[in-house]
Amino acid sequence: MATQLARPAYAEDLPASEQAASQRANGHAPQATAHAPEATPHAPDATPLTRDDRIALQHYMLLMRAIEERAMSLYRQGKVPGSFYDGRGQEAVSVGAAFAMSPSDRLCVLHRDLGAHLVRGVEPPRVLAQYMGRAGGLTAGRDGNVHFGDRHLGCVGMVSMLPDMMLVATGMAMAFKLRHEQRCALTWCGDGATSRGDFHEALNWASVQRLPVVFVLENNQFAYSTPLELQFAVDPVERAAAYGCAGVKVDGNDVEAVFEATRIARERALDGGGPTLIEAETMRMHGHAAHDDMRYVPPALLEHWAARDPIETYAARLEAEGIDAAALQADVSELVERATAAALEMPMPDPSMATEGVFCEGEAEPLGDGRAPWSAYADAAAPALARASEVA
Amino acid sequence: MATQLARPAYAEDLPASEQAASQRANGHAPQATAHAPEATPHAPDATPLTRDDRIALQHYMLLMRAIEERAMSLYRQGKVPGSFYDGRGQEAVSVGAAFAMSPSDRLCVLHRDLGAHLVRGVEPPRVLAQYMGRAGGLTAGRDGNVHFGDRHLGCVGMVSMLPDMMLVATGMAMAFKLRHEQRCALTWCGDGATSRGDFHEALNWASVQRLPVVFVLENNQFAYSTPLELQFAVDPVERAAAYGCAGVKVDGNDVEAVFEATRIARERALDGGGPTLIEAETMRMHGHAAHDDMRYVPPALLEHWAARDPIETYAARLEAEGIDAAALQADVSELVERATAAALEMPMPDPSMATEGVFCEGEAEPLGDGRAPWSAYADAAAPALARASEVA
Amino acid sequence: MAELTYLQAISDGLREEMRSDERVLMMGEDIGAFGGAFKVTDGFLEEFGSDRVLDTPLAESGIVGTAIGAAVVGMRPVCEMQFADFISCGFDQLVNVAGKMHYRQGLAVPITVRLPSGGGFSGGPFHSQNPEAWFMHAPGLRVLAPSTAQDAKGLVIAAIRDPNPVCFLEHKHLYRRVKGDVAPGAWETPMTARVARSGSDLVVIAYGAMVHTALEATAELDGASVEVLDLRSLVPLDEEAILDSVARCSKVVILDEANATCACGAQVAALIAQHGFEDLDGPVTRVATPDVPIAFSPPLERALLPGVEAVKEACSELLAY
Amino acid sequence: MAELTYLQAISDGLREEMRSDERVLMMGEDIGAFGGAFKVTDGFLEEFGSDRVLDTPLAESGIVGTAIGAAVVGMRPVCEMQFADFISCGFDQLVNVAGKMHYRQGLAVPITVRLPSGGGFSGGPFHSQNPEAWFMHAPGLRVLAPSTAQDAKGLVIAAIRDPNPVCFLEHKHLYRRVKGDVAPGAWETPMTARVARSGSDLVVIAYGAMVHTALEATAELDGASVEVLDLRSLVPLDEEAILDSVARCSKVVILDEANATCACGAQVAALIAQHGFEDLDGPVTRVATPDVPIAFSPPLERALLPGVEAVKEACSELLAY
Ligand SMILES: Cc1ncc(C[n+]2csc(CCOP(=O)(O)OP(=O)(O)O)c2C)c(N)n1
Ligand SMILES: Cc1ncc(C[n+]2csc(CCOP(=O)(O)OP(=O)(O)O)c2C)c(N)n1
Ligand SMILES: [Mg+2]
Ligand SMILES: [Mg+2]
Repeated sequence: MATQLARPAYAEDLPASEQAASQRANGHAPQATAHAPEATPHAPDATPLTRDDRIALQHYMLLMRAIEERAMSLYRQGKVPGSFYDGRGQEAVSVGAAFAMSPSDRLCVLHRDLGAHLVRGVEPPRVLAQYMGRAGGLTAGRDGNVHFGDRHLGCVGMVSMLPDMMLVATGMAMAFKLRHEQRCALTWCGDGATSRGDFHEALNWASVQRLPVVFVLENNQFAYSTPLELQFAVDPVERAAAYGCAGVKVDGNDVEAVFEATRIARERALDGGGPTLIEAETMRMHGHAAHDDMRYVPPALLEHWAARDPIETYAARLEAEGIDAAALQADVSELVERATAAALEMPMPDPSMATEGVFCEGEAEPLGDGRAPWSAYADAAAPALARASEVA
Repeated sequence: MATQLARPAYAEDLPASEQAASQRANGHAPQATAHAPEATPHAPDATPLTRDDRIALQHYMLLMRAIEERAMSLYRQGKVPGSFYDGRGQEAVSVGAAFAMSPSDRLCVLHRDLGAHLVRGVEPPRVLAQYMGRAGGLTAGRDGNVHFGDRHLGCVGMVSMLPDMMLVATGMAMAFKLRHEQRCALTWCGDGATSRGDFHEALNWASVQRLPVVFVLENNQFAYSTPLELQFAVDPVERAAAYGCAGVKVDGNDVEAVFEATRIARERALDGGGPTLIEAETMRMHGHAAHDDMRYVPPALLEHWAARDPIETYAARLEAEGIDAAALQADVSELVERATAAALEMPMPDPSMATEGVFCEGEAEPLGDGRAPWSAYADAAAPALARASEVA
Repeated sequence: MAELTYLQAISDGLREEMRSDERVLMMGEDIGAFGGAFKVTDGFLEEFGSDRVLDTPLAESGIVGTAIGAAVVGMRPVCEMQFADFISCGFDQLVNVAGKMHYRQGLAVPITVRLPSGGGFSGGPFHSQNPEAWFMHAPGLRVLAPSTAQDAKGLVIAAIRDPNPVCFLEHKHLYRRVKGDVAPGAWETPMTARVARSGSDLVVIAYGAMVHTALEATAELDGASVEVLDLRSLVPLDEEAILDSVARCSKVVILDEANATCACGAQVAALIAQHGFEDLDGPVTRVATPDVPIAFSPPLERALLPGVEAVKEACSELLAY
Repeated sequence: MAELTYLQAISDGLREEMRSDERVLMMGEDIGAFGGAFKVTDGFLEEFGSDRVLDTPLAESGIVGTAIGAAVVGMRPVCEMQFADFISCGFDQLVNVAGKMHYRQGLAVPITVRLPSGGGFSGGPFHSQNPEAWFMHAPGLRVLAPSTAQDAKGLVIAAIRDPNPVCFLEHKHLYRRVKGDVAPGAWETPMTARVARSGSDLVVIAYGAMVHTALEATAELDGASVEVLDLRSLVPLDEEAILDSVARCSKVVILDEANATCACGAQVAALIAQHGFEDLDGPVTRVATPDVPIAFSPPLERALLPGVEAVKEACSELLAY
């Protein structure tokens, strides 16, 4: 008969968070309250967002936008090598989805999802340093732009080949399920990327094995210059059912809608309900990259979406609740100025490091936990933050 | 503005059949009646099969089975190198689908679809020689088993990597559409092969561009030892609609049902209605290959399908119509004995040929037309047969 | 004669073939409305229409696979990979379907796969690769890698006209940096090597962007007479020209922008070590990128890619041998 | 010590690691209920259960990609390609995701990809390939290719324990033809070369099935003392052992079952031509499969793969040099 994995021996080798998760799954008491939300993974169904949560959502969206705007000006000053890709207009998708994830969940973050990195706890100076290829960037200059993930924060950096990370996230979920852990993997995917085989292999695989994984399809109307109608004849969210996967469509410019869809998908995943494909409809408000003037985009389309800017619409909602959105903006501006100054002081990498680290020579270091600022994870946030600060 | 392709200059370089097709598409009179069915591509809707057609369908199914049985005994005698793969139980799928195709249609034939090769006009001795790696085999010993396609008969031989040929067929259809030709591409695909990315890329691409291509999903319950439930959570024919592709399911053991579904799909393709995914439900009655004892297959499942043997059930139907099915069997047996004798007389290839032909050194030779024995194509059959006999 | 950049020369060659042969069509991501990520096919959609300039879905296996299908029924598809790096996603169709088709069944597959390759501009690990050795190691594929504007045009035309699958490596870093007089009309560059500079003391063998590095590094080198051989075609590899240069110069430096192990340079070195052995007056010296992904940050990238200094040093050392 | 076939030795190594380390899991097509196309994992499903012995969908990119995902969260997946040839369908995940992960972000990817490779039994163009050079040319991948039962066990264990992605080439033609005493328990073979027979007049360098061809061809060769060096590991490549053999023997024949161009043998030849140049008493001689798909029919396949006679001839000629 099959070996029972009741209490995996290898759990000892896992980092604290992975151990805790394994133990919970096996009926052991979690260490203190470090992962309280996972011990009670079912967050309340109604209004799970507090006033502070809402402030946090707006904060991360503003921070993403401010960093990217600042980076674009650094790019124009010749301080960002290569090209520069941003996620303007899509802030709600990355922030909303990441906000629903617990510290021990694992994320593969895409190129327009800076907000997700910020939610997980990546420090702004390191992001700007990353763009500029500085030693203090998240890949120490080895990779550029948003091709990063902070492994200390439970993130795996994307490769350019789209949507390869869907399979990586599926594999993480496979491990979680096999180890009976209450954890979930999440990744994003573009509308263009849906055309590649890996999209199919991931959705099929995750559905056959009912894996705890969430795919957020960031439908921003274009893949570089290619419009949706040249990419697919039928909205790909329709495919979910044909794989045996839950599929939902949300307004990708509504950060709470994205959050809520992700929260529900995560619950489903932890309950053994299998994967979810969430399509978030949004718009890429900038060119594919800094060099792209987007002349192929009908101006009316841009206007339509400009009127639905995720940050502005959310600011109005917050103001209606008595939150001073302008003050949030001011805080963020200052934060980014400080971050820029810090990043600009960081040195370029030492050329002698260029050939280091192709192979892992010692023990494999595990992924750490990310920050999870959602109030439902309040108790979990502290250690993750601490770990985040260990990183630098 | 775009160049009009009203009368492509390159049509001159095409083989006669491709020229004829182009000319028809451009309003030129077809040469004589060589492609009559294509000039009137809409075959009658009711009972398109004559008595002779029915005899032919049974003939090809019997021939496929008899050749494969004979080959299996040659394999056991050590005369077939490598392993040996057959399509026992699936004769109706390959014969029924191929029977609906016109001479100028193009087919990528799969490993369990010997019947399709036979319908297109491949001579039995060459098939047996192919299995035995003889010089007279269709690949002159370079490839084995059913990894062949007779380019003189409008067929492209499969590669092992499944389902790569779906993209090749899609590309053929792309050319047909671009050249405004009334032609269709067809390929088969296994249930297992649906899990690979190329299945997705082909269905999506063909649907976006509404290409004249037919995919016959040969659901024979297993991929090697892997049962359907480990391959997908939802029947893949359900995916067709989510690509924007027609999807139909037929009894794969009923040769007329397969024929009819393919005929309709082909009409749709020629009418600009885009691709069709036909799922033919059947059963692989032998192991994956000669070495496989199929102990993973529940005996009851085999019994269930044995009672629905495509050849036996069709024989009963023919008998009811007054056709002497036993006589057909006797003819085929004799034909295969002669073919075996002929194949056994063919020499093994000359080792000095091993390094020849990796590159095409002269002009690219075009694909020729295949035989199309369906009575609706009657006039077209003669030249194709003649061309087939030129091959050897 | 017009002075064209390397990029313009490729466009020019493609346009010539599109105009003169209606079997030719262009396929790729963003090659139509946008004119291609590097604008190589800018204006093609307007001139030739969307039937022949196909903006495809984001699917490299699909691009290569459907190109093969179109090719075997009489078309001459030219596929663009947005960056050479993405060929990994269409690798199977290329090596297994295209590469083996003619040998197995005598069916030619006249496709050209355009591969904007190479580093030098902070493209990072996924936009800087030189994958040619993978193709060289896959039977049945031709592999071309021009270094000049003239050859870029003549070889892209040769690629399209060749009845075989051709991997056409166009070096991104040369696109706008390299210019030259390019003859108008349609003509082919032969798939042979070219002596970029003749010499007698040492030969540097290179292709693509590295030809320019070789020329610069050896323009004045302790007064030595340094030959530079530009391979241009990697499959077929002009073994005769290589051995001839070695016979005349007796010393050889082989330069590769690709990762060193099993690179094209390794093959050239092996060829010389076997068939040019008696002509050698010193070790067969290689300069190549170490086996490391190409880093993004300029100081790291510079440390990885073979530069003028590294080539100078290798040549000087060998000259002194 | 038990006498095991090469195949049994691999099974044994896998089983040891499955028993001692619950992070290890097996994934692949038909590896569970069927025990694998070659029966390497026969009985594993019964012993370890379907959680750890995964019969996957037919999807190589999926197999490699999900293995990477499982690996980065603490598992040690061992993936089986049903035949090495099918890695072309998972090539992108292997070279781009697995191979570059640690360099880019310090995240280790401890996966083992088992690749039943090689020809010699009429597998034809798609079941006979030796794809190792593709991996050698992709930074960040280890590449192992044992020739004996002992090393097959010790290296598969080393592969699983290594924190990096490892391509493990198990030669199908050795599975049941090669036997040897294999120590019980769990132990690792170092990723270094092994002198399979020592000698002083000439060294034949080989790996995998070709080691046996080399040994047979040179068992008695005009009374010469022929060394045979079994590389065992291609990445890392034991350059020291190679150069040491060359220094002692002065003549070298490099033997490859893979297609010749840019093969492992080309790299070894290039290494010797540069760093062993002064020790050479004759051309660096290569024997390899020509750049042709591996044909199905026995006389054709025999004509392509390097055989005992070809090796003998190359050695004799070089000895006489
Ligand atoms: C496999 C692959 N092919 C090509 C590219 C080049 N490329 C980079 S982004 C992009 C468009 C992606 O579109 P989409 O998936 O919609 O994501 P978006 O950028 O719109 O967020 C393309 C074609 C790539 N990254 N990966
Ligand atoms: C890409 C790929 N991976 C693995 C294999 C090995 N293989 C050969 S046939 C087969 C099963 C195919 O199943 P299915 O698609 O259902 O076709 P069937 O043989 O049942 O007709 C497998 C796994 C292959 N041919 N191609
Ligand atoms: Mg998009
Ligand atoms: Mg099947």
